[in-house]
Amino acid sequence: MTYREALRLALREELTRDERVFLMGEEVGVFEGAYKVSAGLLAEFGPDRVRDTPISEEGFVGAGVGAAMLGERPVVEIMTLNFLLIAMDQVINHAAKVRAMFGGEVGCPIVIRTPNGAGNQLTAQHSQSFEGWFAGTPGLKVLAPANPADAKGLLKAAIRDDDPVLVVENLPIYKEKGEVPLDPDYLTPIGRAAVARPGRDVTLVSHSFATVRALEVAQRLSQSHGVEAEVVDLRSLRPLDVETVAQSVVKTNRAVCVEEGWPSYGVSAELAARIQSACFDDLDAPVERVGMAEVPLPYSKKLELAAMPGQERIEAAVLHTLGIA
Amino acid sequence: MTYREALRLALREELTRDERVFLMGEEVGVFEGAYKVSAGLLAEFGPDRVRDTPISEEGFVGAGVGAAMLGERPVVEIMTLNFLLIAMDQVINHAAKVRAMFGGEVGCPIVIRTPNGAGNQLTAQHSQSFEGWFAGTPGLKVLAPANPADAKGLLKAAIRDDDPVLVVENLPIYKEKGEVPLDPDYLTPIGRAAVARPGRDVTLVSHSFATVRALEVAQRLSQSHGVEAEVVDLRSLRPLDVETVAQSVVKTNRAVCVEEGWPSYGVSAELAARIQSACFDDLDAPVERVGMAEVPLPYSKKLELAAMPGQERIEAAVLHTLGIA
Amino acid sequence: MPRTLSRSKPAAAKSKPAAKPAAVEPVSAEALATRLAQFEQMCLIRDFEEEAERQYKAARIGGYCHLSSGQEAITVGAVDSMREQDVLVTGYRCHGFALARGVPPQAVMAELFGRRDGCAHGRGGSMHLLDASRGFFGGWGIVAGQLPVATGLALGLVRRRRTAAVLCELGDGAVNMGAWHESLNLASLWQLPIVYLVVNNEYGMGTSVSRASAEPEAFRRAAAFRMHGERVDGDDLDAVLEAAGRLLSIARSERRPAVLEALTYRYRGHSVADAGLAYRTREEIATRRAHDPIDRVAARLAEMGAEEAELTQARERSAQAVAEAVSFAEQSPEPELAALAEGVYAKGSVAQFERMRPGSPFGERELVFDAGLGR
Amino acid sequence: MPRTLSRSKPAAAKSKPAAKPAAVEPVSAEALATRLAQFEQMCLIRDFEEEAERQYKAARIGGYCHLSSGQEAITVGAVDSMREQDVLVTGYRCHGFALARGVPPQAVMAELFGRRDGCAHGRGGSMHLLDASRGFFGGWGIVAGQLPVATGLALGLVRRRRTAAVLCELGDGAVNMGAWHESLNLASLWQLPIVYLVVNNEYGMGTSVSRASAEPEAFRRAAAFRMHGERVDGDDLDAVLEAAGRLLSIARSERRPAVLEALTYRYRGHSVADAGLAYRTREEIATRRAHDPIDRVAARLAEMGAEEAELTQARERSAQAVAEAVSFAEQSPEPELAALAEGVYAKGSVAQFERMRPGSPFGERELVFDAGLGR
Ligand SMILES: Cc1ncc(C[n+]2csc(CCOP(=O)(O)OP(=O)(O)O)c2C)c(N)n1
Ligand SMILES: Cc1ncc(C[n+]2csc(CCOP(=O)(O)OP(=O)(O)O)c2C)c(N)n1
Ligand SMILES: [Mg+2]
Ligand SMILES: [Mg+2]
Repeated sequence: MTYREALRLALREELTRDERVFLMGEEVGVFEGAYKVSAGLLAEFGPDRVRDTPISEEGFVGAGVGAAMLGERPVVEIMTLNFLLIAMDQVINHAAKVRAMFGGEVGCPIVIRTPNGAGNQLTAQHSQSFEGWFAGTPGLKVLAPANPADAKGLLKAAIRDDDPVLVVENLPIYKEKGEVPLDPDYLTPIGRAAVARPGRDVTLVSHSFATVRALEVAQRLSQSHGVEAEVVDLRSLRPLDVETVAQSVVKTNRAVCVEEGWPSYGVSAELAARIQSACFDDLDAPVERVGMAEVPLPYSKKLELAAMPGQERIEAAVLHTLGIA
Repeated sequence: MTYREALRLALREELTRDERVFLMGEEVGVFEGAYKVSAGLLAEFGPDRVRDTPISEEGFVGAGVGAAMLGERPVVEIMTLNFLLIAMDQVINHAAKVRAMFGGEVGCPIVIRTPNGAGNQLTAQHSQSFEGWFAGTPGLKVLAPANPADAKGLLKAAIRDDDPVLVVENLPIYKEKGEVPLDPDYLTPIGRAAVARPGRDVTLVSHSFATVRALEVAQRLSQSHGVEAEVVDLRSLRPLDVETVAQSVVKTNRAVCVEEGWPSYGVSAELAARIQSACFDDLDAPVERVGMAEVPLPYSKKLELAAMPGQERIEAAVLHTLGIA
Repeated sequence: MPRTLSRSKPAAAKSKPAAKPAAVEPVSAEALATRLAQFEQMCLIRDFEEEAERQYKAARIGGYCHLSSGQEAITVGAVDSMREQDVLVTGYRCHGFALARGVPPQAVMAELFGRRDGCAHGRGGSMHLLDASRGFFGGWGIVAGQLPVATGLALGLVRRRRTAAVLCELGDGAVNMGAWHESLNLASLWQLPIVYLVVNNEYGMGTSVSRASAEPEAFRRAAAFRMHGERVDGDDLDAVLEAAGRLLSIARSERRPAVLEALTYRYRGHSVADAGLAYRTREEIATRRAHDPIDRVAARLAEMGAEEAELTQARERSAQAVAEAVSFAEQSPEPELAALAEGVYAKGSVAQFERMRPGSPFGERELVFDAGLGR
Repeated sequence: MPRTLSRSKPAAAKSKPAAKPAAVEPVSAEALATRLAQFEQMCLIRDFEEEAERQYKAARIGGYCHLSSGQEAITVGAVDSMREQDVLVTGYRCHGFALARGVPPQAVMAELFGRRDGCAHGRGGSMHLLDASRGFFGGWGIVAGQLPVATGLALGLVRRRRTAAVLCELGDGAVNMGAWHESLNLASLWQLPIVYLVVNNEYGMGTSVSRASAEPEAFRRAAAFRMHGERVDGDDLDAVLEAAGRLLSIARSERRPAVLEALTYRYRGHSVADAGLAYRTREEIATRRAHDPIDRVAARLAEMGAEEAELTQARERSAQAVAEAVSFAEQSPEPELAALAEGVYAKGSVAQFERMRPGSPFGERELVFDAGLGR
């Protein structure tokens, strides 16, 4: 099943399981989702459960916050992460604050799901990865599945969670295929990273699409250089499973953090900070970071490819960390 | 002269020097600024140069972007950094993109100035420090003066700069006094950190109000433990002067990064990542981070004090890094 | 200002005309008692605000503290028009709304003192009062930020098939925010049971309505969403009761949202920190105080045949209640440090965060993880 | 749809009535020539869009590609009403606006190909065309995000004392964004010279206007800001020319902003990736195509006495221009990797960033710092 189908299955199962769950967002109904994640759900559950909205991110994200405060389980789709900037105040200054600011008297079990990522020449305004900003906000939880099984398991865990959760999906991997547990109660635990590939020479830490790339690179390095890279797929950015990352680095003594976003002040900065602190005596080389070149992403395919953290750049970073070449 | 007066002087000088400069924001005119930074300027320069706005952050920040594209030099005041979330799309997806996205054909010399910071029991929605998010955005420049001289020098440098610049001020230090150069052409260079206090035992890296605290702690430690801490005041978060930080750490072999915001995925994460990479062989201890406890800031004075990175917590972190106590 | 009605509105047409002044009707004992109770609520709010200002100046209350003295008729008139099942959402100027909704003065004062028995357990303070048990969902500090949330609460009521409505308070300054536009469009498009109460006290901080709004008659903006909008004299308790009651019941029964703009005046500065004289004259304030909404109710009560003694007793009871609120607040303990992180995440999240400890920022383990994160 | 006028509007009242159909006037050679030129522009746009679709499907154009086939009368009518000093701002559906404003087809096609000679040097692509020398300031991709920017450009014109106005294009879906509300309030409050052109093509992606807007007659929303608003048949070139010309000149001379809603229809899907049939029927599209705006102008030209040959030549020239644009684009070189970071910051920022190199993420030195950051 594809990553897209896994998300759809998660939505269908939760819509079926819990009357309080409903979807809301631009084009989720009649159009069946800008990226077809919600295809068929309007027909199956009707317009009260699958609600098309005007283009009003601030309005309907906030509406999700309010509905959640009353105990509903809104699952709000934002067409791409870039547009969440418009609802920033509702997410950071409202959803994230509800429970603590009101002394624990009310909760806000909203789920916001949206794809991040670049590629396909979508240019500067449509190719960004801001998930680190949300992961840095107490009160929020941030998940980022990298494969179909986790897409289903994490989205379901998010919907059942009692706190506001941002589920960051990824455009390029909507079509990726993989095994997906059909058990309707299968959940991926929040706050648990996964060792996506065991290895002994170096640890690649990543999330979302960067994990897919990291796995490809690990494969190549095994063949080309006999280097066995361990790939830790974070899956959850807040809570962040530093424990699993540290265990791996203690074993490999080297780490390369890969992300699709801009590394400076990004997710990989936090990872490097945590690793150097948790594994200070175990590191044989500085923690390396690879991500998007720090420019607003240009349209030209040639420039876009060069700017993105592709296999070549990741591989070069790993070899550099290993002192090879 | 106070930090507030230094900012006011910078504004007055630039308004006088350049017809294209104008101020815009809520209460900057008749009310003379929510925190009185623009006091007297409406009377002196009139309503076209000092423009009161409705409460419409998205609208008038965007208006600043447009005016800047035409070559004007808008200086937009946001009452506090917290409200900039509402204009996030205009700052991140517009101001920061203009030059690169349009192939260098147009610029956007806008200045957004706003105080960040906590204290005074302003509670969860009004006590935040998001500057790292902007510092992580290519296309923007982010400055954060920690004393009156830099308040004047950096704000003037920002206004004369040809790119969009966010100047992060700080509520608690508006009243701090210090020497301020009166030369109307005195500027603080963008991208240059300052060694605010020389020392040999440990490096404290900070910006904005955290620098004020770091200096107090350095003073105390010198007396109480004979520890001589070097304090590096970043002044600029993007461009980030890693060079100065690294030079200091190479000398002291230990670093504590202090910030008023939440450290996880925050400014201190980037600093730790940079330091461990640039000074890998020079570090005698992991880079330590001290910041706001990672909770939405509670109202209770007792809880607020405990959550903030006060002198005690900073001092403890430094001693911990030095292996003392 | 003239009480004009929006032209864009089926609802207005249909709705029965404003009730005639009660004076000409025979006054039932019940009506008298109700009006007396409302008078007492208004006194309670006024006394509470004045006490809050004293306590703030005595540094026992911190943060921003926004008082509503002069706006009591709107507060009491609108909230008393609500049913138990209805939901209340407000901005940061919320002491009066909390009290009118029945939140005990002790719990409100204790919150301002930042104490454990405060309605938000000392976590929210003056701007973030709430009482979910009474359907009061805050107390929000971002101008207009409460509108999308309130709109979503109305959507929640519909999904739960409750015959109830949301009353959402906002200021005249909030009507220029994009959140107003998006919220009202959704409310009208989805036929949500919500009344947006625009408390027009003529200023947003130091900016008068005409300097901020291209359409200073805020209620007219409802027409942009084919929504009913109207304006009342917010210092006339009867007028507010009639309009709010009518619009809330239309919202409840016909799921038709509306904008109710109520004209009033804020006696004190924007917050206790603002003298409130930089942008308006002493004369202006004096003129408005001359038509004090509480005095007006007192006069109505006299017409209705209330004894002077009853009014005096009401005044005494409210003063008494505020005094008790203060001593209660003084005695209430401060929140425990060991619980700093409680309530940041839902109970049961502990396990999710356990593995985040390694490499934590300095102090995070004790201050946050051990202080109840997810507990 | 009916051509109703907003009732809220002094301007409309004052403004002279719409020009009568030119047919009844004696047709000057000049008028004929102008109309012929406009016809050619419309053909150019249509041909360009169809070619862009072919090139996209041939994978020589990437990203999102939004075509405006069917909307040519609005584009040409509005842009031809602009003066040289005026400023143009649009959303992402901007090929036609760029061409109408005089940006050479070569520069536009080269941009779609991501080449160095593109109007944004291959950095912007289909959604981010611009030509500052012609007062075209983009080409923006966030729905309604261009409104505050355009409003600020109008403020800039005022500060520079230019007698000029801004034409800001947006779609019917954009009128539900908060940015619309905040921008129009500022424009009216500050009397800015700007005309907001709402291109109502009946759908925002797959959502029809009535499913998105509580007030589907977008122009009426201008009243919420005491601003003039009106609606025209956007497929009638004469009507668009008259209305846009009148409103732009009022904006220029009287500094009165306005909303002009133009009704039209988008023939193709939302973008080339969308078949455009999930939310509307083939019949609906066919009906609309039957009243093609280009055919309508052709008919008018016939009435005006234009020769069939002249129309044929115009069609040939536009086809020719598009063909040349393609070969120009093919030959234009790709941007240099060594210049990846040029234009991210103003020239002269190099020194500011020099000290940021230590500890940089892997590859940052070569890719960004050495590739012209701040150069
Ligand atoms: C988005 C945002 N911008 C600015 C502020 C600062 N601020 C707090 S209250 C206020 C004025 C609001 O005036 P109004 O809506 O009329 O309400 P009132 O204070 O009169 O009750 C402002 C500007 C804020 N809290 N939120
Ligand atoms: C804030 C935001 N939300 C969502 C999108 C995705 N999106 C791009 S175009 C579009 C529809 C806009 O429709 P309309 O305004 O009618 O313009 P049209 O495409 O019909 O020209 C949407 C939802 C976006 N670009 N920006
Ligand atoms: Mg007000
Ligand atoms: Mg449309």
